Amino acid sequence: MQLLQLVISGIAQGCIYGLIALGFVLIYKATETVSFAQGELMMLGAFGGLAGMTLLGFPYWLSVLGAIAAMALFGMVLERVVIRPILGQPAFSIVMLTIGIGYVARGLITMIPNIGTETHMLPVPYKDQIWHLAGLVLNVEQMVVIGVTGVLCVLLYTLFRYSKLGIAMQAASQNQLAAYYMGIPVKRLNGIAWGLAAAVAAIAGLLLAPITFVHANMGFIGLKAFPAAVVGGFGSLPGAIVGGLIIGIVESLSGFYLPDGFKDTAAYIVVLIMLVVKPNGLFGEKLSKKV
Amino acid sequence: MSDTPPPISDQPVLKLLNVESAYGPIKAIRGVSLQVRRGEIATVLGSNGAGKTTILKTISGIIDPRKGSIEFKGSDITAQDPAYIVQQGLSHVPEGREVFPLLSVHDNLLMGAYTRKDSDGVAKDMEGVYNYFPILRERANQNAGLLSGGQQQMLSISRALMANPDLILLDEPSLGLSPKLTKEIFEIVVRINRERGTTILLVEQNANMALNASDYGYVLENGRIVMEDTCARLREKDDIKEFYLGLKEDGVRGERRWKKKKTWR
Amino acid sequence: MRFIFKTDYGQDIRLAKHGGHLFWYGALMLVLLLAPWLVQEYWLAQLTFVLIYAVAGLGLMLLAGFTGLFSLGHAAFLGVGAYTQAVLTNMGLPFPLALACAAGLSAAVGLVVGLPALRVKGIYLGIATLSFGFIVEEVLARWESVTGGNSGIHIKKPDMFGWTLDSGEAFYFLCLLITVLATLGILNLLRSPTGRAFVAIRDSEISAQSMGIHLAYYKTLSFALSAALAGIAGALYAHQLQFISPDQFNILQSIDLLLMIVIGGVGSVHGAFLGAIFLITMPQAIAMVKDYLPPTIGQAPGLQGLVYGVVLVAFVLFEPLGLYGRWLKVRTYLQMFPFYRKGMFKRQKSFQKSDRLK
Amino acid sequence: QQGVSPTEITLGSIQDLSGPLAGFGKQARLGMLLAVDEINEQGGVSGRKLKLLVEDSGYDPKKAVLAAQKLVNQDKIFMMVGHIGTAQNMAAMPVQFDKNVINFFPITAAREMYEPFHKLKYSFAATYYDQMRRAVPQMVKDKGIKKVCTIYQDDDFGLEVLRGGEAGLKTINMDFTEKTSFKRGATDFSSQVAKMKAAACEMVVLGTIIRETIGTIGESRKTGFNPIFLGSSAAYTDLIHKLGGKAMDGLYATMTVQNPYTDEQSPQIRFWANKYKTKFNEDPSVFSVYGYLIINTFANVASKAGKNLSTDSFIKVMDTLTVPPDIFGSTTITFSPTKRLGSDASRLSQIQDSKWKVVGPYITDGGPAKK
Amino acid sequence: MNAAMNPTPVQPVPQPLLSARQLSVRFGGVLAVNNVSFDVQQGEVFTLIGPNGAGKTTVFNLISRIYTPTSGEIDYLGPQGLIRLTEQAPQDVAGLGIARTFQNIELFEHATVLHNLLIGRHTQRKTGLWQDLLFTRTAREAELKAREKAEEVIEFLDLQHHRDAMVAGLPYGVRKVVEVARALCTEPKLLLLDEPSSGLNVEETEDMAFWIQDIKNDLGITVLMVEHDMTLVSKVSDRVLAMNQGEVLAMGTPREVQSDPGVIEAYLGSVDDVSSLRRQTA
Ligand SMILES: Nc1ncnc2c1ncn2[C@@H]1O[C@H](COP(=O)(O)OP(=O)(O)OP(=O)(O)O)[C@@H](O)[C@H]1O
Ligand SMILES: Nc1ncnc2c1ncn2[C@@H]1O[C@H](COP(=O)(O)OP(=O)(O)OP(=O)(O)O)[C@@H](O)[C@H]1O
Ligand SMILES: [Mg+2]
Ligand SMILES: [Mg+2]
Repeated sequence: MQLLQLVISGIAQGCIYGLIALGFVLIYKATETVSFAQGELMMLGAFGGLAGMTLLGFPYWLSVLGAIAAMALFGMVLERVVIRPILGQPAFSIVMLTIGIGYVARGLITMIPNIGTETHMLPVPYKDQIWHLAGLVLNVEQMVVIGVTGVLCVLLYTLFRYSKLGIAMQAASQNQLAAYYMGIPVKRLNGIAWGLAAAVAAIAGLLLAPITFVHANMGFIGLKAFPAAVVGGFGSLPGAIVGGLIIGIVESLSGFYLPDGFKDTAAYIVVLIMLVVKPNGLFGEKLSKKV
Repeated sequence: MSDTPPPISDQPVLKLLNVESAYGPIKAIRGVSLQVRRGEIATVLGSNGAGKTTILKTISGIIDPRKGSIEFKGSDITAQDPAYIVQQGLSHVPEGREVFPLLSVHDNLLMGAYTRKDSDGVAKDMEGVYNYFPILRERANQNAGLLSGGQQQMLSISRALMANPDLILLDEPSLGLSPKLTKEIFEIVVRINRERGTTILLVEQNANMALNASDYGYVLENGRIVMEDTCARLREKDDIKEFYLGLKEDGVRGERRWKKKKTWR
Repeated sequence: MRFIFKTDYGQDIRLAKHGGHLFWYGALMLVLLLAPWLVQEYWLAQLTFVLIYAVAGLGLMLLAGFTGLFSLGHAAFLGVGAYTQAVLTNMGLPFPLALACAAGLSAAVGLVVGLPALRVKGIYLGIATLSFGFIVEEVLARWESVTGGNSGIHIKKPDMFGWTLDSGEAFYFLCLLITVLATLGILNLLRSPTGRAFVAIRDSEISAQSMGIHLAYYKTLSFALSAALAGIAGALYAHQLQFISPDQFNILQSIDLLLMIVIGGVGSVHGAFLGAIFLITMPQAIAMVKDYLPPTIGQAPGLQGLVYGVVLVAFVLFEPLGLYGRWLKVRTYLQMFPFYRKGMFKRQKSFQKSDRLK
Repeated sequence: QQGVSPTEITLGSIQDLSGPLAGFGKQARLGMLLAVDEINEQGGVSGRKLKLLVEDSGYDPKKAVLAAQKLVNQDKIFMMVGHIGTAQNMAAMPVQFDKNVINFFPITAAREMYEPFHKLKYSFAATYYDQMRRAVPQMVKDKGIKKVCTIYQDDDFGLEVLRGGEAGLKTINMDFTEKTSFKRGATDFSSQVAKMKAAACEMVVLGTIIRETIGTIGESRKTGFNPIFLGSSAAYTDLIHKLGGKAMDGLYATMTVQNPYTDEQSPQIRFWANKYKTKFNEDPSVFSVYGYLIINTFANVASKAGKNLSTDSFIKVMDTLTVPPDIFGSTTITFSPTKRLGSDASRLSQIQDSKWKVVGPYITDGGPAKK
Repeated sequence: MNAAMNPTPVQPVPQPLLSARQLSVRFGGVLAVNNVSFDVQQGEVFTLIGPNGAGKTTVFNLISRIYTPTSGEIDYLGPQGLIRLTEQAPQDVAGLGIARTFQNIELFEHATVLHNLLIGRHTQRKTGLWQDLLFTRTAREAELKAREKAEEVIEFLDLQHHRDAMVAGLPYGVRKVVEVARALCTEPKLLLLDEPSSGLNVEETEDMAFWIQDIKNDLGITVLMVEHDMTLVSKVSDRVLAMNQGEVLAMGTPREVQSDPGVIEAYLGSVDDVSSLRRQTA
């Protein structure tokens, strides 16, 4: 029972990692870059929802949808203003750019008087609800995360696997020049990809808010989502979820059974082991250049 | 070719006026003017580094020209976004294949038809290119990056055909293809030109093939057009024969490493 | 424009390509040597920090700029160096010995980190180094008997066989000496087969291999050298700060190091220095400017992070080649002066390609 | 004397304005500003106006050193006041001490702020160590507790709490039944709580700050684990009940000065709190009070040092100083040439109906002090 | 007189430089190379031809150890005697005197031509890490030596114009030559050329033919080449191996192979008359 309960909290936490990792993988698949701003976008999304609920006084659902839509728009604007001008530069430039964006987002939020430096609570309808199931305690907040994560994963998977749009995004990321030759509107797709990523981040932020509260530094949890994405294989959406779950469960169990310190480094140790055993992650394909 | 070829109209589909492109401080083409008439196959000949690829890249918007203008189907496409230009009905088979390495062959072809909305037509054309190159059908689900060089070249050409364009820019289509396939490729190119009336601008090192398949030719040297004429007449010129077709009087360049200067009479 | 008439191949491998080089770098050295008498103590301390970070930057430049392996956990090496130095110095080891140990231990750790680099690339390597950084930080925090854990440790002044460097000037000269040596070492590497092997690996692994370059060896070597330099920088850092704690070597520090080389200009030795100058003076500049801003902005929390981010974004957007790239353009402009043409530095359209296949 | 001119005294402070503690840093700064303005309005200290320069360390020791170098060597401050963060102080102090600049009342309750002795170190707050060393055994005795656990943040702060707790338990021949830790910024405490629950602890000592306090208690309540929670003064903030809601009721914390609620019973605190709120348009917190008190104490001492204010004259006054309790309920603090911690006493507070209530007198080594 | 006109019968050399025996390699469902055996004699130009996807490049990749055969082995007469090549590590192949070029061009894009060539000198390096770090006299001399050698190759392949140009900006044809130059810089005994003439026009292909002949005759390097240009093949090769779908189709002199009906059917087609492509109505 103890073990089961631990595993369940591990799964719940893992889904959070997985959810954030989905955002990384999404950006990666569509643009071959790694967005270090994903955590900050998540933070912005949560603040957006908060603003909707407290400042504007909207009901919960409206605020949530509004925040997601606003973030999607924001993602596209972000792409248009700062990412598009360097489209085509080596991926590493974009990585640095996203780090910069992260700093700016955190700085801006912190600068809002009276709000930025505080920690806030997002009033969600399911706050603090609990289900009891055969002696197990299921936290509704966490169950919602699990559910939404699953749905998002399926949606995104379908997008990238079967839709022309999704395939075109991957094409553009693999060979931008060729994508132009095919008449693929690389810039617009990039915009859509960033919009999507921002929306996914907003969803993650809103789901996370009841659990971790809303504050300027909540995006740092993204650092744990990286290992999740890597363990699953960076280009794989289901991998992101599985990776998240593995890390969540390992963390939870090592927190209980191993000495202190292991819980916090468990994610990173798992990554290192994974990279040695299976360098491309669980679902990543082994890629080699044919010459 | 027994079918009656569609007539070449006098009206140019593509018109370059005094185009100049550069890579940083290096000017690659200097004031190139050329036109391709609807329904014809035109070719650009030139040695290594003459700027052939640069011309094609400038047309499809991959490089912005410093000077000059490019007109396609009557409207100005100078320095437009490449995606926009392709949507106007121009497709480009780039030098060096440029496939999407991690997409399957099938998805690569699908991307070729990205600008098209008619899924029936796409399916039909897909069938068509599979018939031209059966190996592609066999490998439909394999990552394109794992194909052999020649197979990738086939894919690259097929991908351009999938767009069902009005004008195809072909940059060295025979690169790395076997002699037999080279001939087949040219037959396909000619057939598409004849059957669909697709206009074609061809850059090719295999001048023999190019001059035979094309109607009109330009000779490019150091970024400038030094000669243009119908292919029938170009084939007769001595310089062309000597430098591009490799037909020369015996002994001129037998054992000796002695190069005759081109004079462009 | 300067035209150099070359008469022998030796000219191409000489470090100073012409008299101008000699003159300017000589002048720079002179200024640096006279700095303690020229600038105030405060600026001298900043200069010392710049030198320390430049050493770390050189290491990271070698790894990221020349070998193409991006490390997101470089602060770990800095930390290993700093802690080794602190522990050994406090045990009474003379400075040079402690420094050698710091460099050596960092290099050894670098070797270990280099091992996954043999199998993974790109983002995977980034995450591997990131993970490693976290683990090292955790070890520093948990191994209390040696590192003092989270309370951190103080470190004594550097001591060389009875001669204690207790003034800021003396320590500055020490840092200057080490920086110059490190720079020369890197420059030498870059003009010799080892450096070329690094560059080859960066551009194409497969053909580097077919040229007989042992990928595993050179990648780990690059990691080890880079880590050794970071370790040396860490040792100096420990002396300069006199107090170190594990959280000084966290992910933010690693990111700072990366920022430094990106802003300086990836792939140039100058870039490491320019980046270090930037990294150190930036917060100071913000601190100075903010006193003149209206308090609602100038004193607002978060300003520093914001400015930091904006500058970084601006750099990547407008000068992806970094400060050094900008300098090259200015120089070319000056040299060409009346003949400068507008389109010369117009950025080429460029197109990204998957670096999953390399 | 550096930092003292005929018309002005320049003070420096380093706060976290962009890092994890930006909220506290900001409040401390505003509290200081309030005091500075009040003093300057009344003509300053012995005719000299106070000038306060605040730098941002972002809670990064390296930046703290850079900032200290700027303040000390460039801006030539007279004194460093209310510098936040332990590691930051540790890193900055050598810079200050080289220039004979006092480290005055840093906002951190670590023992290193007055130990080992240095003539330039002054600290005012009861350390986490002392807080726990006294409060834990007392709670154990009062409530008749058999098993005590602790969860602490794995950094210098958390370790101080842990050690204080351990030292306190030792006095009554006990030890922690279960010790568990988490990393700064952690959001998931399930396995730690499970561990403590499995150990059937009746009391949990919290080496946590805000979100971690709420997270731990929330997780415990959800899983049906309801021990007594005891936090340090780091958890004594109004954010706990504002964010955590009802679940936080019952939490004990050690503290000295009271949180200045704007609807506080005590009219003086209420007046002060509202003044602060009018001026800065936000509610004050204990950190505002710290900042305010630090500057006031400084001004008090400096004015006693009189016209020829210098580091030495300041120390001279300081070392005979006794500050009586103030409106916020701090205890009497005293200094001497060998005693550099104002007071090591703290008292207990509890959240009742979503508000902190003081529930006990100051505890010193002899047990609860008699008022 | 050139080789194609009068194929000088190659004296059977007892010890082949390279001999592949029953090589097979399978990628998933594709049997890329199927039971291929051949010998390359010292001092000859040996050419692989075959339709696209026949497995020619794969054979090269097997020799340079990028792939490991599913079965079969390759022996090579290295400087220290006969070696089982299939057991060597990929990076050691160059050291054994085998250099190659790539079909899709794999140069170090962000370096100059000269730099590329100097990297090619890697197998000949004389200095260790410390010497490099301190740039000792030995290192300096080795550098000068390497540079001299690179200049020889530059001279040989007429690359003077491009010496200091970034590879990224070179036209396709020049890059092909730079690849050959880089391979020559390793001072190989066996040179593998993968479609050296693709992307070159007739005139440039002729140059390439001369160079290959010089490489063989003057530098004494054995050449193994993949090529589709039959004019070049007949001009320079001593022996030709035709492959199809991973299997050997024919082997012999260029003329023999070209007249093999199987080869014509699968590979050559009826190349000669291309006038049928012309537009009939003028
Ligand atoms: N990216 C680049 N940067 C700098 N210069 C370039 C670049 N690409 C091409 N050039 C230069 O532009 C000129 C024309 O090149 P282009 O590729 O158009 O030649 P080409 O005629 O297609 O040659 P090839 O037959 O070899 O393909 C060449 O001199 C080349 O050096
Ligand atoms: N790594 C690989 N994975 C899967 N299939 C491969 C791989 N490498 C080669 N192949 C397949 O093996 C076959 C032979 O490829 P190879 O590159 O050797 O052909 P080639 O003879 O060089 O043809 P070309 O003349 O077109 O270059 C091709 O069908 C190719 O798709
Ligand atoms: Mg070209
Ligand atoms: Mg091939």
